Amino acid sequence: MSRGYLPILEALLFASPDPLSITQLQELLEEDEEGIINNLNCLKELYENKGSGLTIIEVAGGFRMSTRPDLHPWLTRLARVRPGRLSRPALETVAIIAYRQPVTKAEVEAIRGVAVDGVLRTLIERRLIRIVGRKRDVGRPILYGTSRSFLEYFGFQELSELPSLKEIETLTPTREGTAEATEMQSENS
Amino acid sequence: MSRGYLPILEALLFASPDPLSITQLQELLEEDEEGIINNLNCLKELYENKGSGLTIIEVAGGFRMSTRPDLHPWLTRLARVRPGRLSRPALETVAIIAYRQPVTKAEVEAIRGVAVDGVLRTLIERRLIRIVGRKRDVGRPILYGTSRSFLEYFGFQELSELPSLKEIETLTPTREGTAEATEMQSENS
Amino acid sequence: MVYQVRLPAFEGPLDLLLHLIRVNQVDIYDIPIARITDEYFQYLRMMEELDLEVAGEFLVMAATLVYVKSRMLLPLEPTEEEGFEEDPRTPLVDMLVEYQRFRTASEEFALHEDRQRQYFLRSEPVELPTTGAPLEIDLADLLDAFRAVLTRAKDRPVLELMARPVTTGERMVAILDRLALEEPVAFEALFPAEADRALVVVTFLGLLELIRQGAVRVWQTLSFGEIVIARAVP
Repeated sequence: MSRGYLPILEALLFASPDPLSITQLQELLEEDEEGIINNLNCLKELYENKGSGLTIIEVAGGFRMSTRPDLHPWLTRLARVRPGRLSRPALETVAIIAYRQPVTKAEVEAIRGVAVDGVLRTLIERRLIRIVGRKRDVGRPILYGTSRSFLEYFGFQELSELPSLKEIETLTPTREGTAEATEMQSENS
Repeated sequence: MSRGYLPILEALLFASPDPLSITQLQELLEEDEEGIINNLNCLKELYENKGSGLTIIEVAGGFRMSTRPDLHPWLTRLARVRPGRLSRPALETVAIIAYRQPVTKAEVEAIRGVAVDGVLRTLIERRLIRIVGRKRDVGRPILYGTSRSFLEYFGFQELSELPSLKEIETLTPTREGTAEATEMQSENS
Repeated sequence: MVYQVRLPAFEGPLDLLLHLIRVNQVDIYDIPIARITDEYFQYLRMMEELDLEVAGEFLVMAATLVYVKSRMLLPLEPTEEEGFEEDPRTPLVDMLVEYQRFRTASEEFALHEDRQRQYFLRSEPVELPTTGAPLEIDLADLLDAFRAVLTRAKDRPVLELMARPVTTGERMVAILDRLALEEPVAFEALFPAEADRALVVVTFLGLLELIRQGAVRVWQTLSFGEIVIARAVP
């Protein structure tokens, strides 16, 4: 078995979104099963001997590259320095509040079709939305609106600068629009 | 500098979805700048010497782990959906936005001489450009600028690293230069 | 034998003009406008014969070329400041040079794109909690989310999602709510900047009604000064 396959195997394991099975690796590397298994073991040993921060693990369906389990505490620190991103439910909720404010929780839930209590709390903690008053209505429900820092994220001075519904239609592409600016070129060319 | 940091650095670069800057790495590893840079170089060398399939690249003001560029024919075999290359109109449009930002659609169209609606949508969808505000002008048109993924996509470090338009002009045929000769050259390169 | 005519596809009039300048090997700063105009029209005719749609931009440029050509037939008049009138070709040349500059830049970008595409990154980010870190939101993500909500909501007919008419009563309540939070409030501040005409009208009617009921006071400190509003002291 030529050593030349090792870097390719390593690169494949790194880049693959899913674990790679022996069969898949055989196809990708044009090698027989024994060769693949040898190479996998070789790579594993290499990582161990060099004290690498990476390792190869076997999971359901195949092999994948992972960080060494004992380094986990360092990796959790990543969350501290990386910019946070909003989850899909949070994005949808803040979008509804931005375009429908002032709005009550019940109104947001009617639009999203699910409960939003947790999401609202997160958005308030992140200072993206704020309580702007109470609705003159049965139970005087709390009205939510977006905050100053919400606008600042997007470089807007005031709410009226948010893209209008009409602009949203023209700015966010439907599937057909995509082909226009992207050449239909396959990866191999 | 203790060698103990190397596996941690390696694991962090592996796990981070975005390039990590020296400042972020300093915070993560509790090391000074010099130590971080030494460790990064050390890791790079180690990969080269071991003929690893991985490499460390510098992009958008940070460092990230990637597969070795010469292995790309093998990686294209992974059934992985990657968006295609940008079309010429998209490339021209993103270039104008990169150099003239913040810029309105009308300003881009004035330079290109054609409408750019579809292209703008695709560039937004691919997150290469973003809305950065509105122009204080009649109709308050939306202003566009490039995103951080723009830097990552084209492999630039920062906006100031873009080739200056003056430099570019010297590449183009001008008064003296014959157009044909220049064209031939670019075709051969 | 079937002949296939292949017209080079031009992205726009500037692209076509640069092509004509190149194949004719002429100086972009001294364009023989009559010749280039003729060839430009030949190209448009060819497009028409092939039943290709000639986009509006090409026709606008055609008109510009004809105008410049006619101006070139007249001698340049001396002017007071600069000696002579500007060369009628100058605006066109400036445009072409500017476009060419960005086109070259885009070619440079394409090389970068190619090189960068040889690097394969991890596609599945490791799941990380993201607390405490500064937030990063792309407006496009927000718009996508809203669009998705709208699409989903359209499938649920019970929901009245699109703007329903706002009533004067609602605006009266809104004004009182606003005054409960801060007062006095400037007249303009009662009208949300994003308000459409209907909302402005209804808000104004609401304000008039509140004044009529004696619920609010409205005053001006100077003539033509700011109009301010506060709740009437009960």
